Amino acid sequence: MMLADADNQLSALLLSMPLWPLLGSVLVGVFLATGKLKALSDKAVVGGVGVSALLGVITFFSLMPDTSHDDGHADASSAIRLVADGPVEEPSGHSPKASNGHADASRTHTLFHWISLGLDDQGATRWIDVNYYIDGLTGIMLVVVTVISLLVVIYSTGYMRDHHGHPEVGYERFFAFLGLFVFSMLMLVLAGNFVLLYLGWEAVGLCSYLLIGFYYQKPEAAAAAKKAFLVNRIGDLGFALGIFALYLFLSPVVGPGENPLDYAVAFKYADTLNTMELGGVAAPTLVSLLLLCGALGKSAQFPLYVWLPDAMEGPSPVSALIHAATMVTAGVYMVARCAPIFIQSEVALFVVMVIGLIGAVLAATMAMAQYDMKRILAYSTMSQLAFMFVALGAKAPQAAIFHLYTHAFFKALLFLSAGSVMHAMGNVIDVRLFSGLRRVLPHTYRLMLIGCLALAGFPLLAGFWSKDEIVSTVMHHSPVAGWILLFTAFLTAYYTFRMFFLCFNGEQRFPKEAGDHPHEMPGVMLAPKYLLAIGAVLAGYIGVSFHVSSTAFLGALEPHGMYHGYIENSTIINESHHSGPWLMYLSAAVALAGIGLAWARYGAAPRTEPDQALLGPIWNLWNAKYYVDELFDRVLVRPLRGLGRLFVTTDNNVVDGLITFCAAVPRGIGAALQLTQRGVLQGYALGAVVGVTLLLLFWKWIEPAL
Amino acid sequence: MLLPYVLVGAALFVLGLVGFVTRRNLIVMFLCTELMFQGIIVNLVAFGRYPLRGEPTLDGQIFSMFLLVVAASEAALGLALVVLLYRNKGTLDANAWTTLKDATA
Amino acid sequence: MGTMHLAAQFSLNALIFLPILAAVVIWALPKHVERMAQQVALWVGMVTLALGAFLWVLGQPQLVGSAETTDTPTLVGETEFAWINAVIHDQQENEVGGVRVRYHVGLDPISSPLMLLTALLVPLSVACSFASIKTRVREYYAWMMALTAGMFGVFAARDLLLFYIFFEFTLVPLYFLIGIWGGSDRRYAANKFFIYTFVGSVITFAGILYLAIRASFLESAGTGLGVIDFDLIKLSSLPLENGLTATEQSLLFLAFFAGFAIKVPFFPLHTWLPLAHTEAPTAGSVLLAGVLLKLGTYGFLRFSLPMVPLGAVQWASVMGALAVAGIIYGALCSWVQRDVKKLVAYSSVSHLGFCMLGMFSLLPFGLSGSVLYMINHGLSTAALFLIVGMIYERYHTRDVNQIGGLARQMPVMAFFLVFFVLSSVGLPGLNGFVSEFTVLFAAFNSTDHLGPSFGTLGATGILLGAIYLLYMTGKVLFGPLKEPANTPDLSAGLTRDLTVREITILTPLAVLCIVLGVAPRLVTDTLDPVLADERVPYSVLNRIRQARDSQIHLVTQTASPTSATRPKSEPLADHVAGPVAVGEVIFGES
Amino acid sequence: MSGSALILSAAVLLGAVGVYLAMPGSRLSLGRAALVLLLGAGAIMVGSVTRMLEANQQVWFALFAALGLWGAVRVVTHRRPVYSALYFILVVVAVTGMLVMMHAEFLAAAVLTIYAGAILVTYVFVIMLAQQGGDSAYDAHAREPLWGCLTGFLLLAVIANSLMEPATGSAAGAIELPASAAGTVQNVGISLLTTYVVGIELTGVLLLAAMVGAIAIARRRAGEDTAGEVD
Repeated sequence: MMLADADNQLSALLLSMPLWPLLGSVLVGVFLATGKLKALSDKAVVGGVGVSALLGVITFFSLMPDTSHDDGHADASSAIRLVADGPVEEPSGHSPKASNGHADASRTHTLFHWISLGLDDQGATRWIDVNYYIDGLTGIMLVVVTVISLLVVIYSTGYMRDHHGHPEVGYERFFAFLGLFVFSMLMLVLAGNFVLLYLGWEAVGLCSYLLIGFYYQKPEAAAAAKKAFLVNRIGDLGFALGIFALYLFLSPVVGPGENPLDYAVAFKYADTLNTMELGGVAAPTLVSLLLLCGALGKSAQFPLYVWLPDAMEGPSPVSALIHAATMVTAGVYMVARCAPIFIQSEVALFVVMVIGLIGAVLAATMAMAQYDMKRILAYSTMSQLAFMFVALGAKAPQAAIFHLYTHAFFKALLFLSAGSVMHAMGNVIDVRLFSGLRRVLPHTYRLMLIGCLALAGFPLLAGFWSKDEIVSTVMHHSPVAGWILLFTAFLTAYYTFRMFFLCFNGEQRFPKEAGDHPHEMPGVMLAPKYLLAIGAVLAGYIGVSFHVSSTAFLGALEPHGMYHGYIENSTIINESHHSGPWLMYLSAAVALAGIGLAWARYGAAPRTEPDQALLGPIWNLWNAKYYVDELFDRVLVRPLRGLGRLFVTTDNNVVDGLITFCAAVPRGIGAALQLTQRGVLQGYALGAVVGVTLLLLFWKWIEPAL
Repeated sequence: MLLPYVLVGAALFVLGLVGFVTRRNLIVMFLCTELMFQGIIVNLVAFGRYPLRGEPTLDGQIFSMFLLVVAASEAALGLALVVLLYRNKGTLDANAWTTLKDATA
Repeated sequence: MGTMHLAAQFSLNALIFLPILAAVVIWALPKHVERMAQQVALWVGMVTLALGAFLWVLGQPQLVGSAETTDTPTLVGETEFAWINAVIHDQQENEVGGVRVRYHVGLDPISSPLMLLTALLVPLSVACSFASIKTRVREYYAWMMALTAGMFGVFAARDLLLFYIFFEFTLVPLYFLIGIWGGSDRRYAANKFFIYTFVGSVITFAGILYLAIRASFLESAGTGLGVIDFDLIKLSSLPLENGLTATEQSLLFLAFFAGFAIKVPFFPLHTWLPLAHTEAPTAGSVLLAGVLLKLGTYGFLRFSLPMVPLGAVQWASVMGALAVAGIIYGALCSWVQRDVKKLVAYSSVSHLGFCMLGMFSLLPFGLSGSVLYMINHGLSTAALFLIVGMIYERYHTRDVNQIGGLARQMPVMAFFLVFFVLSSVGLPGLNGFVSEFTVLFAAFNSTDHLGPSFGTLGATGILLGAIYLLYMTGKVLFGPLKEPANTPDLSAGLTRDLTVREITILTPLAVLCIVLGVAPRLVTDTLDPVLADERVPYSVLNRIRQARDSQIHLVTQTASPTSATRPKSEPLADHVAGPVAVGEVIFGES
Repeated sequence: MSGSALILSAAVLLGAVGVYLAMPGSRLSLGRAALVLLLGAGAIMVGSVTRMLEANQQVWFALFAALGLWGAVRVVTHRRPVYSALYFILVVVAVTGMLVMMHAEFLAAAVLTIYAGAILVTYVFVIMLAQQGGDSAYDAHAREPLWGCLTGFLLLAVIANSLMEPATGSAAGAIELPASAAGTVQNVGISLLTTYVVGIELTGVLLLAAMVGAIAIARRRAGEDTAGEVD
């Protein structure tokens, strides 16, 4: 309520939020093109991202639910109405239905009409607009995106330099891409319709492509970038089809001037989907599953996760920002955003949950058998995202978003710390090649510990609260899934600390690339990490409220706080129930057990792999990532390319051959007629006589009277 | 009145044609074209004398005059060519000249 | 409006005749001032660009104010006089027979953006030839100018025969451009290009004649052959009931198809294109991809759809299937090419498939998306060809296995290549996305003709497009540096990275890509009303609607009443009852 | 098909067979049969049309027609070119006769003079020049006589049938010849020098060109003397 008297200018400023990082990028482009002021590149982008971070936080607070009322819903939406000057084209005469009050048209802020879809059946022009949809969910996402972006960008100004403090080759380019990414991510989050969401969706994919391939001279980096983009495109294909299908179903239903691709409209009419079907598949299921495809690609879920480990070829800040904290969570965000549609289809929700479960276990097991520090973190990201998907499938999107939010902080922290390790070790990241870094990198050690604890779900840290909410709701929804998640949480704690111990414990040794004196990082890189660490510790309390009445230690903290007020003011439909406080103790115990087991087996950073000895071929299978990459190659890439070759052969022979054959027919006739041309004059004369005779006969035939 | 003359003209023309097509001697072939001219002259004059519509005119005869000129020119040039051809190959056989035939066939 | 109209008329006719004049002048230049040919051509190109921009601005009602008072939309720069006027009059001075061909030009919102695109690409393609054309310089630019005139003429023509004349005329200069200044296999390519496209358009010509003659019969109401007239509007407003029969329309559609589909090129009639592109000089490729292929799609939109709407409706599904096949086929063929230029050429096959898919959705936004696609493909593919040409000038090879890692050597080029690849791939925010999205969207939603299966299969093109273009980008730009021996060849005044001239060529295209990506309404705002104008009986969508109605009429008359098609646009008064009805309506039949 | 057309067709068929048989080198060398057939064909044809003419013209027409056709057949079928040329004179004379019957007196004179006096003489000279060796093989054997006769006489049959249509038949009546249309020297001269004066001029040019051309072609170039005899 702090911005209750905000005027229109401020709202326009808020709407300009995504443009500032873009402006920064454009400025960098101008600097590069003119060759002047290159030194200002990083400052331009930091400034741009900083402004949007400020605006993001302001927006977040302006959306703060009024907790003094039980029914915060109406008040929050009125707060938003004060922030913006309202939608440009408010459809009149259509009040939202009571059952679907979640989609409030007044949350839509139209900037301009973008693409015309012609006239609808009622004669009104149907537009795909550039519009924002701002509700509680947007607010949460905004704060995650802008704050972490700002911290990572600041960190990068130190990270993207060599040991002497000189900028790396492509330093300016890096910041231009980062600015572009923040712009795209903000567009994704703010988008008020599916097409604009798709724009942000693709644009973040592009930035991911550009940044993974930042070191384009490395063939692995170029290949990883391509792979990331293409695997994402597979998902996007489904996503696009989901949008098409949604339009197909809702187009005849909506009122004049309403575009079914606007969130507000789509969610308003979402329940009408129940009555439709296409090719035997119920409409909500079809739409949901197609949209889910996009989420699977972007959020690296089974089976489209293969790009994420490879994406670690990019610079570490990129891994932290894009491939841990923000972009990869877009899928979760999208499914949560589309909850009004997903909730219509039990089948789709079940699929979401199953995919989440598969992904969680798969990723956790693979993470247990890796040595590349960043890849371990990547698999853990995938596993945590899978947790969120399970929550989504269990009709608890609020838990998924909560985990998304806390996860962003501690995973960014972990990646940045891994970047510090990598920096110090001369770009070596294999945990077998170094150990005992505890004394060499004391700050990093501390920060990493906080991050790992949060990830492992150590009680009272951020990850604990959100993970507990997921497990608790899922356990209520489906006990089997709940127990699987608990087991995965155990594995998470185990592999996280396996990595941690291998890295920081044991005897002190470095690879030769690290030089003689590996050293800690400058302040510009440490400060953002400490801020993230604060987040990793405290971020969870946004979703917790204290009840003094209870005497039990953990029972005093009820998983319902300010965060949930935000969620209630959004399109999210929450139909979940908690399982009770006993689970909170259980999950704390599981986390501790995982950490303890890791300590027992890896606490001394052994040079040989005890798990490999124990598990043998299974471990090797995990190490080889279940051979999924090879499977993709064999099943998808090679057949398609073979088909391409076949087509080219066909093209040159059959298709073109057919044409050449057609061309050869007259040529053949000519050759045959050539035989009659014997060069004897009288032969030609005879031909002429025959011709005249035939003409006369023809003439007599068509005009017998003459 | 028209029919008999026209019919005879046509018969002369066709006989010339048959001769042109069947005879192999270049000179006789030329002679046959002259025969066709004769048929045409008869026809032209007959159509002028017995028109299908309107009054008889002199036009047929005038055209025949021009035809004479053409025939004379043709005879002069044609025979000159025959002589030239004969000089080249020493024969008047029309079958000896088949250069119109496509070389590739 | 008076002086404005005069100025517009002057500009439009200047667009057609100035290049012809320039061609003659350039051809007649003395040998020792050969280099002036470049300058003259460039200046003429700039003038046409200015004129084209002027004409385009005049066509924007929000910029110059709408002057429409009548039911007939005004054409920008409309000029009309009888060119061949062999008309027979009777005693009462009534026209009773003969032939009339008009010189009738004018721009409407369908043609004016294409005109502007042409006007933009001409100076760019002239400028891109400076370094590569060293022999027979005067002839080269003379042919370029002749080609320019032909292209402008095609888009401006409002008379079917005049259109056909320009349509055919464009073949000749390009034939020589490929045949003289092309690559090693240029003769074969030029011949194939010429004969292939010519054969098709001869069939189209037969269709045109039949249509015109039939129209004159219809007009004289059974009293015999009237004046054979090729007027666009007249032929586009023939009655559908008691007019051309469905069979006639179907056959006429095929006749038009022969010429236009080969030009597009429509799978499986595309095989001349990769060859012609590979052999053509850069400027030829640019204009071929940028403008000449659009003659085919433009022909479909301008002639096939409104003139034989029943034929279009009957064949729409087949067209859609071919388009989808072309999308996938072209993309997969593109992927395995080693020659970058051939890769881009096959990508055109795929892209034009999208264009046709949108068109034969026969939905408003499908059609406007299709027009947008023409423009966007013109921009991005032309730019890709330009860049490939620039690489070729330096390295004398286009084999992706011989060059690699050029991003380090040529960062500016790398920027542009990635940019245009992204535009081509359909990255949202750039131009390609808007058209690709609307086109697929339309195909998916065109339940009358195409439907979700077409949309789905077509959408795989999104994926495949990314695959082959990123494959190419990765090979050429990324990885370790790989250059053939003795390269780069900088003898022609080139620098290692792009020269200022080359950057100047590419920049306007890049800017337009962004502008059209953000503001496609620059085109569609004027385009949509023209495509679907209710007041204009001959607008494309009105014709299609009429055709559909008459088809329904036929069905209900002849077949059992159960198969009668549902009412398309029944207003749904009640949202509660609505969904059930709509569900049945959409899916009840199939 | 009317009766007269049927008769004419029969005549044409007979003529065709006759000419075929009479061709030099014909495989069925039935000289007499050919003669009989040709006479029959000619008789039927001439006889069937002569009746249409006025009585005073019938005899003359029959005579000239028979002469002309007989001459023409011999021109086509004779093995020796010189005789062909001489028979051609017979044709010219017969044609001249018919022209006179149609009141084209001046033309008749011109034809006789030019053809018999000028052109034929040239022919005979050339024959003498080129064919001193008497009979030659190519004169003795016609080229594809069957096809030639078949197509040629098919054409004649078509023409004849067309001529028997009523439209032509309606002009069968006698037409009075106005004085201005008589082929007198005066009438022809006036017409040539007024209406057709441009044509006359062009004719002059044509003749000149033909003369130049003939000289240019026939001139024996130096060094070419033996070239022809080699082959």
